[in-house]
Amino acid sequence: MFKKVLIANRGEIALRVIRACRELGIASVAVHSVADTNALHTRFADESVCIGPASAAQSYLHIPAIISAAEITGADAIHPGYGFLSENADFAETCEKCGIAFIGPTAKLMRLMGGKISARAAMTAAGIPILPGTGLLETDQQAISAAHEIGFPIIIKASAGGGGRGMKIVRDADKLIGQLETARAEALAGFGSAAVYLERYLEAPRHIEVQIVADTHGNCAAVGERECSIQRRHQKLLEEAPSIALSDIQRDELRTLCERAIAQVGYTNVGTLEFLLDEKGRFYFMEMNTRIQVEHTVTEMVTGLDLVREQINLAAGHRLSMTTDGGRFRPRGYAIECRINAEDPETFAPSPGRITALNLPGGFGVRVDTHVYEGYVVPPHYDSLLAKLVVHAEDRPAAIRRMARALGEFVIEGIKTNLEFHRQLVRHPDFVSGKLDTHFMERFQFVKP
Amino acid sequence: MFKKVLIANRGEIALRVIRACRELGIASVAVHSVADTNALHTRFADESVCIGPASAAQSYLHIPAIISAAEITGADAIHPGYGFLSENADFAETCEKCGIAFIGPTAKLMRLMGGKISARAAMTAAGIPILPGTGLLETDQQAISAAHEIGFPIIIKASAGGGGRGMKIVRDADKLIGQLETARAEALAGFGSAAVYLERYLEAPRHIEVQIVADTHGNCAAVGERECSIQRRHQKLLEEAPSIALSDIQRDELRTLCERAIAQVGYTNVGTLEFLLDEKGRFYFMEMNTRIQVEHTVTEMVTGLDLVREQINLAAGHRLSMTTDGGRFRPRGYAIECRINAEDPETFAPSPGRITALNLPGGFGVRVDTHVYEGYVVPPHYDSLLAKLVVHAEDRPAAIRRMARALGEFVIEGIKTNLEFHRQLVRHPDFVSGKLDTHFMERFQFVKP
Amino acid sequence: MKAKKKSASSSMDDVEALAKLLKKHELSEIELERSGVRIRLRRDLGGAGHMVEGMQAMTLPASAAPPAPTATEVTDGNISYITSPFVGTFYRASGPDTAPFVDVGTRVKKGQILCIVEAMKLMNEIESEVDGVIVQILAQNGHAVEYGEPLYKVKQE
Amino acid sequence: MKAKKKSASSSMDDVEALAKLLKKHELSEIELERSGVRIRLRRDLGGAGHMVEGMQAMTLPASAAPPAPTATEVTDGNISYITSPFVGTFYRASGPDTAPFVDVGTRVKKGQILCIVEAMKLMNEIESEVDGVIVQILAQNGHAVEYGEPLYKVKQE
Repeated sequence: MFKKVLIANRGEIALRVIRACRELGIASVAVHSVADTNALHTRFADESVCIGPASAAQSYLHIPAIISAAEITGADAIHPGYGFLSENADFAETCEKCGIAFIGPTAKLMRLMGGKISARAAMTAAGIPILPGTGLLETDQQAISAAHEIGFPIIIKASAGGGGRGMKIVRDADKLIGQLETARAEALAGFGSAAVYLERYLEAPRHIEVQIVADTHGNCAAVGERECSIQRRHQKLLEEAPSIALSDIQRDELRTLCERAIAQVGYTNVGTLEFLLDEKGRFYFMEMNTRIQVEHTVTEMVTGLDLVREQINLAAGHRLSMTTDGGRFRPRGYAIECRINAEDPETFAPSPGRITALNLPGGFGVRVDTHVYEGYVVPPHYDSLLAKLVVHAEDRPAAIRRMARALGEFVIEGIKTNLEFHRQLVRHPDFVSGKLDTHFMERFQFVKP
Repeated sequence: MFKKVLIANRGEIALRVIRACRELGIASVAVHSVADTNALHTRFADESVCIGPASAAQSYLHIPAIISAAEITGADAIHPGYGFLSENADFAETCEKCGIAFIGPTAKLMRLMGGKISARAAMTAAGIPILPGTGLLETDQQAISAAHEIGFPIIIKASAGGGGRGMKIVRDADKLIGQLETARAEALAGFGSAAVYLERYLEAPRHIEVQIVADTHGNCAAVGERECSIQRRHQKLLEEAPSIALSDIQRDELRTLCERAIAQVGYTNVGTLEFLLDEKGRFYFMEMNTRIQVEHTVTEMVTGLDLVREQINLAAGHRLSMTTDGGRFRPRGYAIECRINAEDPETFAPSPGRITALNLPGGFGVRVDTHVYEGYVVPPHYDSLLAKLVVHAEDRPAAIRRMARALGEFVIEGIKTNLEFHRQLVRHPDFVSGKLDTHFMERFQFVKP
Repeated sequence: MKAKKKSASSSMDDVEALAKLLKKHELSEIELERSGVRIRLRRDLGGAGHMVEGMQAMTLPASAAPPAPTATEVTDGNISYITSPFVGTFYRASGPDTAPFVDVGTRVKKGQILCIVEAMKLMNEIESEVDGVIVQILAQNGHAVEYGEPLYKVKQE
Repeated sequence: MKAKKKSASSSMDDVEALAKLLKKHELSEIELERSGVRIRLRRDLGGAGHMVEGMQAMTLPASAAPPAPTATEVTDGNISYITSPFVGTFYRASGPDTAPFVDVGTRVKKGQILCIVEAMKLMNEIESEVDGVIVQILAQNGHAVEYGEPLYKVKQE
């Protein structure tokens, strides 16, 4: 086992890793920027090293400073957290070269599964379906035959577009050529390139992801899915486990599919396979995250598995602590996580500043992961996540009631937060009834209190 | 179901009940003394009523003020919490007379099971063993034959003594008459009465208690035991569930015994049967608590059962939400609770005053039940409990490591607390190895840091 | 905020100026004495009181707890408050068809009955603790009152 | 801190000056009395700063983080600190058998090499940012230094 782990991150995830290290009896090293001198991860680790100025590029993203901090403190492993360098294969490779264990998959696997195109190819080879689509279209005839193969509705996407711009939904074969012309013209005008491609359009897909754990001895387990459909601009806001969209039969099928694919590519450590689930119950692989995720907490609550502890153990060469037991593995109860951010709930503008008053929720079934304290100054340099509020209860209605109760007693003053947004969200009829899809936030209307 | 519940209590348990009400959709009424105007239960309930001055006798123990508060707010039920009026049968009776539901057993059952002598008689009749002993001894011959029936070692107790004073342990039949004479002389000198009695002496008993839930339809369940051997002057300091002293067979036997006895007396609502467990694995009933207990949390963690919610549901006439499933009921994982008190860790003197800094522990498997906040002034009028820190993990070693980790990140400044006491306690070799008995605290030496 | 001043002429201007300073510098208290040149500033670095307000704002939407003086309290020279010694229901008269015990302007004697607070079916007569004139009735007839809730404002004589 | 006053008439100006001081020094109270020359300052040790200290006391037994100036920092007229721009190992000389680049009392020119900070096997030469005399060497040869850690105290000339 490792003797000392350096955490190349900040905020709540740095605390999360420090806590896992404490419980494993491993010493911890925090690295921090000048802006985080008073941060809890700096204070709370066994050792801390200032690695650079406030700018993330010169501190938390600065590989030489982090490696150097590991060397001067004698850390034998680095945990990258999420964000920052967590999916940077070069960083993983540098760690390997310097004889420091990287707590994650190998650089090679990160490159394979971290890249969208290579991951889709690998997953297709392993029998996992991806969303039907085309490469760049050369001719109209190509488009017509592809569209019929994919099936309507389809979506025309500009190759140079992104973030929802330059897209046309076509529901009817008759309209295809006309829409294609419009899309090309708009793409040329908007992005300077007329190149477009087609994909099947999902009217109301859910974002479902599967948590993977895999050891270096050939064992892997898919320990359950998360429902993360509530997103704003691909930013998740609330996550649940399990997903009420899946029957136990679907759950087992998905698990088996994922375990087979993961075994086939020889993946190790923790990771997440992200899928879209359409209205007909079909899954389409989107991408893989080769790191621990923000929302790993909900899986922990319903499985009892400490995923960060598991992650460290796996990186140290331990065998998996559990199996999915030939399909008899079932989540226990229901968990929800709300991401509490320092942001204006209407404009979503970040709201850094001093927290003048703080009351954390507590009691049965409530978990809080946070790095903030009363008097803490939220720096403007990093992401706006203040706390993850997680609840666990016997079923989804009870979990929703518990979350509403916990949000009601959560007080953060001095800065703007999205607490009120979440209070409204968990009361929304569609949320309560579980009618979720990735367009949910387009329909949701925040009411200023 | 009730529409509005008045909580005749303060502190963390008042918050606990308010939380359960919130999750059940029931309105809550806090009552408070003048000293608790800024207390969280006052602020956090849907309504609050000031019922008297700081003195508990004139506020939280003042039945007419509490009934009156229920009447003016239209509360249809009263939750008594623990302490204060929670085991006062007259109060339960007054509630019944005023048409307000008392969330607990009936006054009649409280009188039966709340009284030590009547409870022991009822439990003996139901087949539950009690510690062998005598009434007051008239003659030496009586003592000799009783002692041989009970078996050595025995303890001679002064009838007028208490708190460990006036006791003699006799390990040898030859010494009985001599010790009896000494005990009588000391008792006369010390308490003005030479009356003594005998009881079997347990060298290293454990305090094991069993959580009972029972509905008004004839169903009851013993949902698991708690190990509460770590006490100082009958004040529990740390509790665990389950107890590692019990095998699954013993656990099932104890459960069956308790369920049978509870059914026989027709007990309803929640309650706790307290036992001593001797070194040979024999149980002796001590007394029953006819209310929710401070340490109900550890049972919640390992059963997933919300005991306060259950308690309210049962008082409203609902059926039990679960059964012990013909003996197949098993705790999941392991839970520990530390009682964090405002007290000097050496002298145990209470330490009221302002909390100038506060950091609550968090993360996976950590639950905090507290009514304090940064800036809160702990009043000198009531008990010293500040917070209950509860952890849950897959087994006892993991739970101990998690508790040590959580205690390490718990900061309370401005007043003295027993946090450091608990930090030392969970590292103590006897605690870690599970060598616990009610004399543990006599052997434990707190080291000033 | 406390502002003690001797000269009456410029006091209002100073209060405003001080209030601005208080806000500008995030102080919690300024005390200023002109003649002996006594200045006192306070700035609360905690924030406890503030939090409690926050909790209240979020969790007590309408029924904010009134201040609870523990007894008859003299706040300004000759003004007294008669407070309720019980939780209960406040009645200004002994019955629905009876005239109120007192009204605004009534001259009362120490020991005179002012009202009834009903608690658990018991009618508790509340007496005046002072001689004076009722200047305000603070509780509503037939409504609930808390322990310590002010019932009458009395100008002492 | 000392607060002196010239005349009683300027008390309003003084209030503002004191308020600035209060905030600057994170005091919670200043009390000032002119006639008997009475000064009273209060600083609440509660609140955030104190808690962070508490956390540190409990969780950082020995390795308290040193202050981290972000660059060469002039603190007093002609005193400069040369700080480490890297995390790494501090070397006063280019090799184990070589004389140190500088010593206490050495007169240095801007751009002159003062030491080496090794990071990831790279030897980074650290140059003086000022002309002056080395008055103190703050890091230990062969020991680790953080980003921003002061290495040399230089008296500028």
